[in-house]
Amino acid sequence: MENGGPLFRMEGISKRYGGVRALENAGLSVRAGAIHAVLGENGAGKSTLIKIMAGVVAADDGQMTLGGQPVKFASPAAANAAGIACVFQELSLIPELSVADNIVISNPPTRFGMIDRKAQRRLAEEALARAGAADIHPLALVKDLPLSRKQIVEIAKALARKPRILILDEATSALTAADVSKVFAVLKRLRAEGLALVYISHRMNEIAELADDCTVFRNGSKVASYAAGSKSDGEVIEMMIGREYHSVYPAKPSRLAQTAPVLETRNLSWADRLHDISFSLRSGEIVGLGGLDGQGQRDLLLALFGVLRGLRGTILIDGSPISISSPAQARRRGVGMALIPEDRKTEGLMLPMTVRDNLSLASLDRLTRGGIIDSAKEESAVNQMMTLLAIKAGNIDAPVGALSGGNQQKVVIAKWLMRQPRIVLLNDPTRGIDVGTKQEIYLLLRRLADAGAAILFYSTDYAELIGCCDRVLVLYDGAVKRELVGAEITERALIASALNIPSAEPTHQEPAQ
Amino acid sequence: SAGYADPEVVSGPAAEPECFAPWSADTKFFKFPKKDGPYRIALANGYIANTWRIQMVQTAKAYAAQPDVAAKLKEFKVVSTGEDVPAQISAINNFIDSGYDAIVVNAQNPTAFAPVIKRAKEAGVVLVAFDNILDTEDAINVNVDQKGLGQLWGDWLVKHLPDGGKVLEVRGVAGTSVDTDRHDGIHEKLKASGKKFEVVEVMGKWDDGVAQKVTADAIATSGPFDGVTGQGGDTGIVQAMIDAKHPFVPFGGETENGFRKFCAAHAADGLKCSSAGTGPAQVAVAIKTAIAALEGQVVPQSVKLPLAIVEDPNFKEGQDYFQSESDNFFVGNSFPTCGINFSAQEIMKQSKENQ
Amino acid sequence: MNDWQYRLAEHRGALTAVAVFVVMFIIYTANHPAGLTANVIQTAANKGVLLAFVAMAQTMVVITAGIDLSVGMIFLLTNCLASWLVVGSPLETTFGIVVVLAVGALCGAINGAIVIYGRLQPIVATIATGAIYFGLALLLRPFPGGSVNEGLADALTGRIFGIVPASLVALAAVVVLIWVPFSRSVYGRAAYAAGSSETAAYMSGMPIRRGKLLAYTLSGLVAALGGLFLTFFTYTGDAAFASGNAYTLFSIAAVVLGGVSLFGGKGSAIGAVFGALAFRTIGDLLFVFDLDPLWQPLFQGLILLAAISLGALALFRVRNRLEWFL
Amino acid sequence: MTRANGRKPNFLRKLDPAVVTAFGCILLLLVLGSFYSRSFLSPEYLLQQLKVASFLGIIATGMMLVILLGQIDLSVPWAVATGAMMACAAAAYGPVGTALAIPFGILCGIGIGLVNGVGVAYLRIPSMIVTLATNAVAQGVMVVYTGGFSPQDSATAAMRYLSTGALIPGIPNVVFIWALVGTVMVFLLRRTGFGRAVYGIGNRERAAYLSGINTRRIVMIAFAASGGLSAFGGVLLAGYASKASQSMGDAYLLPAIAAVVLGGTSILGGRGSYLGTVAGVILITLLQSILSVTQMPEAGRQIIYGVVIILMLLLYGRAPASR
Ligand SMILES: Nc1ncnc2c1ncn2[C@@H]1O[C@H](COP(=O)(O)OP(=O)(O)OP(=O)(O)O)[C@@H](O)[C@H]1O
Ligand SMILES: Nc1ncnc2c1ncn2[C@@H]1O[C@H](COP(=O)(O)OP(=O)(O)OP(=O)(O)O)[C@@H](O)[C@H]1O
Ligand SMILES: [Mg+2]
Ligand SMILES: [Mg+2]
Repeated sequence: MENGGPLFRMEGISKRYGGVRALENAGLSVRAGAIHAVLGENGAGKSTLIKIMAGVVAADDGQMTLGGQPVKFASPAAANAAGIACVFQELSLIPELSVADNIVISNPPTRFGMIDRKAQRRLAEEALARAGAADIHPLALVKDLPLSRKQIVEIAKALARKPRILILDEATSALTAADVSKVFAVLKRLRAEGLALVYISHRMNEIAELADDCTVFRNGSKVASYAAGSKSDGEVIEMMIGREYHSVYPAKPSRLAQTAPVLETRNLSWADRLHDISFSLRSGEIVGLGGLDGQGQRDLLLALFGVLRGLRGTILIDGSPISISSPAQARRRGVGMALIPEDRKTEGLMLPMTVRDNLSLASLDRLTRGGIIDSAKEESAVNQMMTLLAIKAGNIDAPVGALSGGNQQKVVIAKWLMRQPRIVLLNDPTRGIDVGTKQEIYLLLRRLADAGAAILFYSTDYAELIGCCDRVLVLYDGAVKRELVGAEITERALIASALNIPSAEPTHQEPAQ
Repeated sequence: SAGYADPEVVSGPAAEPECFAPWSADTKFFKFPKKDGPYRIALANGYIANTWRIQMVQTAKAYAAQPDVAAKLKEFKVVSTGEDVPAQISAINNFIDSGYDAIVVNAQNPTAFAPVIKRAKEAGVVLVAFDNILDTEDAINVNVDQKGLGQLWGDWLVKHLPDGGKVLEVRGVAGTSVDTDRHDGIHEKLKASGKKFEVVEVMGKWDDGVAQKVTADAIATSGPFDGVTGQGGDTGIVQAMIDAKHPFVPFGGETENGFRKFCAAHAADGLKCSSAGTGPAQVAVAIKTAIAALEGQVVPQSVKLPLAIVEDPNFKEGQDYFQSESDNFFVGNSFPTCGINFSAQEIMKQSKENQ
Repeated sequence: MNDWQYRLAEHRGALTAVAVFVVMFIIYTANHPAGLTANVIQTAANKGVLLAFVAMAQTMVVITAGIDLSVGMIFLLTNCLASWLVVGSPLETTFGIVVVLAVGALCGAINGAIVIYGRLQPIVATIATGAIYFGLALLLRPFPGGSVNEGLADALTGRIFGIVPASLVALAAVVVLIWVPFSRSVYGRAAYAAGSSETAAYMSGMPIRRGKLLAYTLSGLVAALGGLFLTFFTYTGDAAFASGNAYTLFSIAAVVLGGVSLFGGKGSAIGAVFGALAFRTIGDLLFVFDLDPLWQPLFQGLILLAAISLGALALFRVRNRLEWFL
Repeated sequence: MTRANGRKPNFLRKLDPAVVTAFGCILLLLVLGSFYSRSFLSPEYLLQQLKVASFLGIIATGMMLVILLGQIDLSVPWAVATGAMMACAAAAYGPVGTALAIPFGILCGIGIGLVNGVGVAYLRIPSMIVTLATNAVAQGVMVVYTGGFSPQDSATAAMRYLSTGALIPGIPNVVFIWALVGTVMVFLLRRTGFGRAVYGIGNRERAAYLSGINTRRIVMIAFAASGGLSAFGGVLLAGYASKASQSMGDAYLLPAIAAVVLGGTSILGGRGSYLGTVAGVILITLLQSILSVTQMPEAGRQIIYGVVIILMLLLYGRAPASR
């Protein structure tokens, strides 16, 4: 192993997509036995850079060297062969294949030209164990796993390739703290084993914990490389966004008005996933859903939004029981619900369609008269939303897929705000979004609440729950185990109740019934 | 059901020589061992979803229900297997295994049935093919003279176009022997005439819609024509001529009721027609032949069906065509020499009463 | 869940097809005038095996999330070719078989190349190549005819030890020698992966192009095996357009009945084989129920509609409506 | 910001290179055809082609709607035949029947489409197989009907007038009907919520559903419309041929699919313009017509037909490169 000198180096890399400049004379240099964090706003070019590194995308210009030798990767397979493994931001798992199939996919063990299933199973189990997820059954189909488990499988898959360089592009964005810490242990061990790691994340605390070296990107170019810890968070963030930066979270109102609840549930149960959930949501408040990932938070949001069948218990809107059996009913007048879904690419957006089409999709009933779209009304509504959320798009008729992830997410939110919903359900809306955009979203949520909306907000990021929410319901195994109010919302309390262990700090509050 | 000997090859004439006419002078005659009735007879049809076939199946049922025929039958079963040849072969195999005495078949393919013919022979089952017949000497064929039909139309054109000319030939379905035989017959006669004929060929698929479309195209690009011959879909061909304001010219065609209506209506304007063919009622001749064979009567291996020919100026309403009946109806359902005489109305009436 | 539950779930489609086939076949033979005899089974087997080959060919393309609307035409083309070549001495016959299979594989490879390298949608690409293959078949056999090595044909459509239909044995051999190695090979897995998620497969560095090309090529090869058997069964070659189309459409029905997902990535040729046998049994049921001939096509259509609607029963188990959308 | 772009007329902004190339191919075909015979450029021939294309055009309109959803409709053959046969049959029932013949035929097609729609949207069966099955059922019903009731099968005067009459001398009515159907379709796709929903569902049904769109109803309506348009095509074809027959729809299934795709509509759904379908329909019609009158064996026609479609698609119908 070359000591001192970089193991992998890229220089002068440029990449254009049509008119869009994704990278301009960018570079990165990573060394063995270290974790290199890459930071930058949405659309800064991070993913593009590592896609070039992993052979997924061909650079227009620039050189790459591996161990001092110039290299060029014609395909992901070529990069794999050179010892570069990548956990992509958009997962690269095959949904219809089993976990074991996926883990060994790029180089399965064979006997007589056929895949050796026993050996494959063994390899998969090893890799899963290394990634700290021995509980995932190797024969389970990937499509049946929740997103967080998929990310772990993706990591196990990269590990199974025994790479020299491991790249993780927002690989922990859907993971909860517990999973993240497992993954971190693995990464640290790999670093100790002499691998070079490239780590992309929008979570500053993760980077503080892991990184040895950091590189910041902005607008497709490198802004700075520095040793971890040599800059303050504020400085880093200012480098990323290129402007001054203040506290992330807006101030919470000191006292909530005790209005009648807009949304109330009584003993809501579904299959074996939700158990007797009762809570209420008032206008003007932001209520968080906490807990480990996969404890029923998503199911709860879907249940409220009319997606789940066979729901037991009662949902009340403005005090009267109501039955909601589809999103169409959930959004109708008198209910006024909106759901910002979990995965914007498959549930929130039609990527090839224009920004205009996407924005008006949830409000077609209001923008049409007798089924015919009122173009003027549509255009003004769309422009209003673009301004309100400061969506950066060349043109309202540009395909939404050409926006950066953060702007795409804003489109998803804007599409629902156009209806002026009274109840907003958010399913982890800031996943994989840069700090600048996150901050805008927090502000927006608070503004909505102040304007009278009731907000139910699920996040896998505890800091967000602490920063944004007036109350937090902590779910465990499909039931509300604890309700934290105001100052009780601390990281410690959140973690303790998420793990369903008695809290160290006793509370005066009764847990929600 | 096994244990029957092969048919005895005997010399003619056949039992009802008028009806069971031999195909040619060297056609063999069969005498099957006599078997006691009543018989179980099956009809293995292929495709069903067109008027000809539906009419054929209806005629078969009607014939089998006639009192004198019904008395001889213990069971008459019809199965349609679609366009797929192996399915039809399997159907025949199944009929053999189920002990039917005779199987009447409208074959999807003339050459594909050799193995099953072998099996039928071994099992002593009488196999009679009609319409699309079988390429074999081991089964009885009730045969339409396809090439003769082509020759008839060729002759008609030669007769009406004494100086030769430009002829539109609307053919049938490519790759079928019926199409090839009729085509050959037409060209043989045109060539033999020694006159100068220029022939424009299009494929009409025996379908009015397709024939109409390709005729319209041909008229627009290669017309006008001095004569037309069509193997089927003739109503559509005339319709296309009318639409394109193409002059009426001599026409050699099939026996669709719609075509004959046009012929009758426009003869004076130049649509001089020869309409010939054999209607779906030939199934009745096939059943009759099967029964005769089972009864031990002498039958030719290859029966030549008379063509039902009507030529200008002999089109008579109510006999050669039926003004109030469907265009798709095939006329020419009587074989007087066989005592088979279904009028259009009879077949239609039969089916209506059925409901 | 433990191992066998996962395995069961993996093969649920194929097992359902087996069950549907068995039930239908029992109804059929129980009502057949001749009962369950070796003849009846042989007849059913010979007919079923043809569609089974075509369905297996279709499956290979469908798992890559493609569809092959030319498969029936490859079946016809190879049938016409075999009616010229698979005759004469054992040596000539062998040579003929090799050429026929090679031509089938070539047709499949052409489809694959157009779809993969030409980047055309399989459905239209194969509509067009289907026309080409049919044209070639028609060139070879302007009208039905030709011949085949009858000894070989009788052996392969006959019975082994007087009981077992030889065609079934041949089908099983093809499954074992072609399908199983393919589906367990790296390329087979790449074909599955490409069908399930092409981007993910690409990013995982799988040989998707070669995997898909192999799938298309083997599909052509298996369709050619079907064409060969058609020749053995009928002793002739016949370029019948309607029949080629019918096989293409039937193969899609068989594949679906066999639990193969038309969206790709899921299912097996074994399921499709039983789907084909079940589909064929629908036609056979006409014999045992004394239906008016005019009602037969409707009866067949309704049974098909009912059979595919069985799959919809799973819908009632879906508790999360999002699962409706793939 | 180029908001001004949004003001450009839709057809200019959305002009797809595929559509332009398709129209280019049409010209090329005509020029090539004219080497064979001058009459390929004659107004009579061109009008005749436009007339024949109209039937395919109307049927392909329904097919396009379904393809935009990412589905397919294989029940076209017998939906066409059913529409035609039922319309003619209705005419047997006195003046009322004659008057209602056309709507009745279309209604029967809508019925077939509804079965498809329920199967696809509510039972979640892949469209390729439901429509195959309903096609078989429709065929079965028509066989029973023909055999059992010997229905009247000649077209009514109104049907004949629609197909072959000419309100404006020289231009067949059916061309206007296609233009009308096309205009309605363009309006529907571009200017209505229904159209937006169709594109949305075609791109991602899950996202459309979560946006509160009643996706199942839209899918069902689209299939019903496809069935109805097929049947309407059948009614007009019956008018053209003066009669209905069972096999009249067979020749329209694959050409309808090919026309839609040649027109640049993605078979995966969510992308495509009606103008493209118009180009595709004309292309297919011309190609078939030119091939049918050239004196070459059927085998040659089939091969050329296939090769030309492949070449045209390679010219402009390719998916983007993956990297
Ligand atoms: N395939 C593509 N086509 C067009 N433009 C692209 C493409 N990929 C990237 N871009 C452009 O390149 C720029 C950089 O994108 P990249 O994905 O590298 O950003 P990123 O730093 O990963 O952002 P994020 O933090 O959101 O993941 C973006 O502004 C985007 O517009
Ligand atoms: N196929 C494409 N065509 C056009 N632009 C693309 C394409 N793929 C990616 N991009 C651009 O690349 C940029 C980032 O792309 P990428 O897919 O990496 O986003 P992302 O990483 O998901 O964003 P985020 O980090 O916010 O989640 C976006 O601005 C997007 O516009
Ligand atoms: Mg990125
Ligand atoms: Mg990103």
